[in-house]
Amino acid sequence: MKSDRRLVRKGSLEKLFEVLKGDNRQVYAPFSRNGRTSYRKIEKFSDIATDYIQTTQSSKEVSFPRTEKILDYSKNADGMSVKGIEPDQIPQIMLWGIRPCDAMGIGELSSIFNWDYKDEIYNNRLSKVTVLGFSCSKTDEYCFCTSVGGNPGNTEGSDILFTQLGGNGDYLAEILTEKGEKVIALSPELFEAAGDIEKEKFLADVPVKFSHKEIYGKLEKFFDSEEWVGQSLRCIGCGACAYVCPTCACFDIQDDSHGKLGSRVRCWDSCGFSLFTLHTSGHNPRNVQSARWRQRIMHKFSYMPERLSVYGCTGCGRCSRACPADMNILEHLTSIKEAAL
Amino acid sequence: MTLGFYPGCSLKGSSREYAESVLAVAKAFDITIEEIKDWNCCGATAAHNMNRELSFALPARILSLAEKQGLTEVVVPCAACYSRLTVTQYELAKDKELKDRISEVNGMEYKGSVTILNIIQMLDKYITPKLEGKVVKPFDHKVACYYGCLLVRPHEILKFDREEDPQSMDEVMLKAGATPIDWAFKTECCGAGLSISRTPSVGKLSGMIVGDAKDRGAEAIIVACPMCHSNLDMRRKEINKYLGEKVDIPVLYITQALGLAVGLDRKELGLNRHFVKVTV
Amino acid sequence: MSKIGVFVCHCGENISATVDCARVAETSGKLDGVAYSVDYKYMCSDPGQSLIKSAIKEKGLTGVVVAACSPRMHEPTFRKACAEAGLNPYMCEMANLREHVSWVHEKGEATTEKAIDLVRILVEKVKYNQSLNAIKVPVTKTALVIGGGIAGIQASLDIANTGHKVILIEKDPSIGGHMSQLSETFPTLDCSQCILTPRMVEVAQHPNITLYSYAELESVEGFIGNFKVKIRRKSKSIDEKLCTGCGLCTTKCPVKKIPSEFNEGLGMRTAIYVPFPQAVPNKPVIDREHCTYYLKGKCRICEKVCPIQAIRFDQEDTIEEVEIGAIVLATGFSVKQPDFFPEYGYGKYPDVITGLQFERLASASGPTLGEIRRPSDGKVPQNIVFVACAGSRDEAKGIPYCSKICCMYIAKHAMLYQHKVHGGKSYVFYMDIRAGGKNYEEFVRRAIEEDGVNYVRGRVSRIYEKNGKLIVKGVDTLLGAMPVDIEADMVVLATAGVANSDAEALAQKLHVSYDAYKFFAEAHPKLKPVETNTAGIFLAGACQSPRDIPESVSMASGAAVKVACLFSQDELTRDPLIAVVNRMAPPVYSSCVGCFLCVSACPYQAIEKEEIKNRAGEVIKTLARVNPGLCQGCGTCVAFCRTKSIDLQGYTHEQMYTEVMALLNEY
Amino acid sequence: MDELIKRAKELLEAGTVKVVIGYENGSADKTRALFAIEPKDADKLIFDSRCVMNLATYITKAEVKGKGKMAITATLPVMRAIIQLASEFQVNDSNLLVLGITPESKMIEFKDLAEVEAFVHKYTIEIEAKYSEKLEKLDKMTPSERWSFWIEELSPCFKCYACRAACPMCYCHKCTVEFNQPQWIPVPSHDLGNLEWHMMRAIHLAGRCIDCDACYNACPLGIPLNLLTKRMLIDAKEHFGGYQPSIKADHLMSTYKPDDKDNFIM
Amino acid sequence: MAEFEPKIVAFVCNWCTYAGADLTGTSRIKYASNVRIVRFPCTGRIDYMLLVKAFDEGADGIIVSGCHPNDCHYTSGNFHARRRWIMFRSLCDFIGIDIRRIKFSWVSAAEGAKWADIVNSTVAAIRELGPYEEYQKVAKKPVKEVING
Repeated sequence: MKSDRRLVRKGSLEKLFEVLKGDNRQVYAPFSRNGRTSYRKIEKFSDIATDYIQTTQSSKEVSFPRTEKILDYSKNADGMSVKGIEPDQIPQIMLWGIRPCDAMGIGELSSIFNWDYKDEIYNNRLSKVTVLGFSCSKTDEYCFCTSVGGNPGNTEGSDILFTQLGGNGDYLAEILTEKGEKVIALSPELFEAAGDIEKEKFLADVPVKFSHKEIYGKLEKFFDSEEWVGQSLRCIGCGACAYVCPTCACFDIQDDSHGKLGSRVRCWDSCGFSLFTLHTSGHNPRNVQSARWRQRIMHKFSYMPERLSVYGCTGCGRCSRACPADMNILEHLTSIKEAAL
Repeated sequence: MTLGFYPGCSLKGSSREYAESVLAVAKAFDITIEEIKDWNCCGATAAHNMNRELSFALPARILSLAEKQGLTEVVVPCAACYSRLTVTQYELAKDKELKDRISEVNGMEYKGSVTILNIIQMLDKYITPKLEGKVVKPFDHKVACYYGCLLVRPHEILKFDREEDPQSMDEVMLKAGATPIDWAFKTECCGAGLSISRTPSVGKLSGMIVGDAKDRGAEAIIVACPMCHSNLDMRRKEINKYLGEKVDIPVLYITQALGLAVGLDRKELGLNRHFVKVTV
Repeated sequence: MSKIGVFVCHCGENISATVDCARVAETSGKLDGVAYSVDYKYMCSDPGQSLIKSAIKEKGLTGVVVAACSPRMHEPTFRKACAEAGLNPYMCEMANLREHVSWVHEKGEATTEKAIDLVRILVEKVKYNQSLNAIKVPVTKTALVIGGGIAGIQASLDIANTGHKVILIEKDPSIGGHMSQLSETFPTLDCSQCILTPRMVEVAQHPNITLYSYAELESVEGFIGNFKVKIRRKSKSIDEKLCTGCGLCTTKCPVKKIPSEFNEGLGMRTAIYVPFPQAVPNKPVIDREHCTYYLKGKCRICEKVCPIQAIRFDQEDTIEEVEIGAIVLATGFSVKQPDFFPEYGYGKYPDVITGLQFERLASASGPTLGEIRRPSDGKVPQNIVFVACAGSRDEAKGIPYCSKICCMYIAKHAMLYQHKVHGGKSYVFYMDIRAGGKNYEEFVRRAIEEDGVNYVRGRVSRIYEKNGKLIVKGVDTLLGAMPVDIEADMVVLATAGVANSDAEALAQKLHVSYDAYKFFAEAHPKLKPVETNTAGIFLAGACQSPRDIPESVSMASGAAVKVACLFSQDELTRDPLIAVVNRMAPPVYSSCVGCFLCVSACPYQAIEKEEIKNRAGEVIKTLARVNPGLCQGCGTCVAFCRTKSIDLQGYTHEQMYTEVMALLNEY
Repeated sequence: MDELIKRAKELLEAGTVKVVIGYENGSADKTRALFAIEPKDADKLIFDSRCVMNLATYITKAEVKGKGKMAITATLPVMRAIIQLASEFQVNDSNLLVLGITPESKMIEFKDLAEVEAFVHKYTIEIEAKYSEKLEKLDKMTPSERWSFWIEELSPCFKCYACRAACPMCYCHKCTVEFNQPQWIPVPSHDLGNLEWHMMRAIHLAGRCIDCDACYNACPLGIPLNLLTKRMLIDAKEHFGGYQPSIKADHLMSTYKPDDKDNFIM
Repeated sequence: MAEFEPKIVAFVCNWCTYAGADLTGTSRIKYASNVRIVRFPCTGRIDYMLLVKAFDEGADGIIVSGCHPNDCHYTSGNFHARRRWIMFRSLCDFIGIDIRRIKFSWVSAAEGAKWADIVNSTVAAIRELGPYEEYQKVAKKPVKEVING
């Protein structure tokens, strides 16, 4: 579908927010606390954070919550009765203010949830989400979307992409999907006709650091490299990188049992944890941090491109920003690119 | 330093000298005595035998008034008043329902926050520690300290001194320069309950007390209760009749004896008000 | 899937009177995993136990919950029954429906609900129980008897005569205890020393008894069959092997005015002394607190006069470490001391004395050679008053119990007085006369009727001195509460029998329970009167409560039999309710990280380091290991371990967690 | 820090140690851990006020420990952690050499851990004023207000366990949260699961936490979880006379005094 | 409306308080039936996490009770327990858990009457405080289905 380009006045964003809320949609948008920015349900337009290059957490929590009930069960005289989650329990959600890299990440995450098994709960949830992307006008040294197929004004994954025209200017809105059009329909008067606008000149400049071939091609033969050990020595094995990542999809299933009642819950998990691959026997195929670190890079830059034809990375740089040990993924990828085989 | 004060009826009447000596001693040690305003009878008469609720309501009202007046400590020189107030405090602390009921009856909240001091506790806390150097005229006499009943009993409630062989007055008197004697009638009954109705019985009961004190060479009997005092002092005629001899050992309130020791004026201490002339 | 049997006991009507037992059984029967559920009148009876046994066999039960009385009462019974039916005994749990439900709540819905809850909790727990095997531990066949009074003497002799070794320790220089102080004994009036001394000598000569006099218990570690005991042997300042007991030193010692403990302060002794002529061992000790040499650095007269140079001034206390299989506590009692009776003037008037002092006055070996003479001036008292219940049965004195022996010894004292002081008048103030015992009542009647002792039923309010007489103010309740004033020459107080002042500390050393009055507590008031709550420690005599000689002796023999039973086995089985450190397959081995913080938390030093080595002998992991012989199963380490690497068998993480879950959720 | 670089090189050249753990420049304006294995690696060593990560967290890691004897650049909090770890048998003189950095930024090489301990004992652990203020503010709240405060503050926690990973004292291979028979701590990162995880962490660090704030610095969500451990530290001071890591002394929470406070026990 | 009946869980040691509660029974002293006893060998075994679990699962109040100081069957389990209680109690207070709902006591095997008193006074105190709704709101809140926070 060819995108429809409209102009939204700066002052109209708040009106749009109110319209969306008025239409019984929950609006999730960036919110700042303790110096960190993450998505949460917003009731007041003024609560939406604007001063960030990238949110601390990605927006994946909206379609893939960190803790998600899958079913309820109860024991009774006849055995067990199970109640799943009905799709209509899920509200319509507006995902407001996500960066193009995150929007692109939705596709990458979906590819995992729809590989061999189609994850109904995930898909149900995602079907309720409308993505209102905002292009990037600022960048920092952690960003590398342009190296993994994205760019600061990338429309991929957004239903509407807003690009602010100058520091304090109005917005160019690119209506990209049917879901986007439905938003316009709620309040067409806020979306004026846009003239000929050269969007690119308002975007941040993110230099390309490596090519697909330089990394993907290299990794095929890199499995046994000593480089992994050197890179991962300072990794402390927490799950911060996976949990802020827009595409990390690993989860764990837990039963929360209280006598005859209980529920089954899925919770995020991370390949960085040492117990992630621990077998009951005591054997751990990834028993050192270097093997776990290698898994993280290989999965995102080798296995996913190979099997799903997408990267497992959007170049958002969050993992590097969040890492308590200053593991810098871009730096590590660059050094893989430069390493001798 | 301000101390609440509940005189009760005796200290305003038959034992004015007790009140006078308490105030005089307090003054000498820079303690401001603040009387509870609008106080009432403590109920020591017959109330506690007639009506349980009334027997608590009366003292509770006094304590509520003290609370309202902002007093944290109240000295109660009369042993009977001391007993009633303390018993009430004890019972109401144990039974919340009763406490609420009594507050309601009095139309006045009772919190139970006031510390009640008998005269010995008051002396021990505020006077005797400062006594050193202040005793200008040591009370250099052999004294029989007579405690009576209500100052030390029931021990479970009052938790003051040894009930069968109390020592606290002896210790105060020792510091005032006296020589307390060892005698047998420290806590024997003086017959106060029969003072009016069967005066000859008082003669006998109090007589045994005075007699033993005399036999053991006491030059003064020291008391801390208006009833004890009136029986041993005012009923001396009946006592002497029982004893068959004229015994003229004077009976002093502990505050009077202490007052003398620190050089207070005899009149200020009310020593002129006794039936048995105070010769010591 | 578990197959659990629930057995609900009515305990006659003890439980069923307030708990709907049928409903408890019915409701429990519907729980997941419960295969059989039944209620029955007496589950601990033979038919009751058979019910359990046959259900185990017929239904193939994998776990049993008996809902009856306290597990502290019958857990062993039912576990044994399960074992007899082939079920591992540790698969049996008890829900306490009697002590914790029916006896403490009124009949009603809430009470039955609570019973149902308690059963459910245990059903869920039992699902996590594991089959355990009892731990076998060897038994050290030596007994320690603490206290050399008549109870300790009897227990020692009885144990020794079954062929086992006994170590008897006595804190005083001689054994004999209070009985050696007594003049005559009721109700036969035979001479106390005459019947005791042969036993004392027998102890000293018995090949199986090691006697440590002047020795005290220092510490105890370990458990039944395997105690490690340290005994402090206080320095006697003499060489016991050399000393012949000639006594020359005691006659020459210049410090002669020390109140004699044996004579209850009525006589004097020297600083180097033998407490009494028939003492065993009959060798002196130096009382360092009074000896001039120890106080001032010179004297040493005893050393000079000793014909065989047996005095050792530089001798020090020694600590003897012994291995012990069982302990008999026979430390006796004390009597209340002076300031307890200000109203009776005890401690103030020399002629107000205790019963024990009277024993010394009446004893032929006493300070007056058996003549009743009062301490103040040595005159023979013409009027004597005995006050019974001096402190006993008196809540105001904090002693609500009856001291039990006083009624009898007062009758004896009055009788002895009448026999010795012809024409003397004696009075006994009493509350009740408790003379239950063979020939006891007859004895008291003899005192009253034949010897003319005046028994006055009433209490004494005060005793004071007047004109050289002791005025005893009392009341005669049989004469309409008429006040009675007696002018006495001497007063004897039957002071309350109380626990020794160090009883509490001793109990804490031994981990035995004690009651509110610091008397040692028996394991069961009726059925385990000589056992304590700590296995392997037994009680004899008045350390458990005041008792007379025949009772002390029979109790001592009872305790001796318990010890002999224990020693009749070479091995003991012990509940395997101990802590274990988890072990896992390599390369993990255990979740224990070897921080060893549990080591300092363990009260028994039962946790040690274990090194796991590879084939080359290199240490690849260091972790904690619980020594099953030392662990007593308190679980202090379990709650402390951060990684939950230690668990306590019988009270595992899963079991306790499940109990809490089951308690608060529907199942 | 030329002195540090020189000494690190010497140690590596002589083979006295196999690895020197220190700081180097990292991304943006951050610093990060450096593991110098070759003498030339030591040239990258730096030390300045940005170096706040507690490097002691690495000395219990198999990957680092496995290299052989370690030397570590240790500021006061790092040294404290080392002493506590030594008392828990996790490091010893045979596998660790401490290149101390005093609060005045001077390097001291310690002969052994006993010397480190002596140095550490010259300083007591004091709660920074800005935290004392926060704690006081919390103390003044009603319990209900504190409850709301914590439920709200802990709500963002997604249990990445960065706090645990960064903490030198959290070296257990299997943490209580990973114990699942029974599942003591709810795995989900909902309010209850978060509350119990952070309570458990605070209790496990009572008497062990050396107050380095590594957990707080590591938290990607900025949760003030170090307030919990600081509170434990204050309590240890109030009730047990204070905490100071020491190699031989018994652990604060595995010992007791017969006269520990019991006015709250009926 | 029926009066609120608090749910109270008691964590007690086998040798003192459990035996003391047995004595309450043997002495036929009546007390409120709201309490359920969980038997431990020693207070030293009582994991503080179990107390938290009790609140999680809906307890309104908790009693923790063992041997008096120096009376521990295992010498010092109660001393260790007390030290942990001090810290745990303080942490609870700091987090805002209502520590009036956790009663600690020493009840010996001889104190049957004291046990009844402890139970009755705890039941009365908790009844006055009401159900622990504040905690239950957090504990029983269904897993949030969308974003937390």
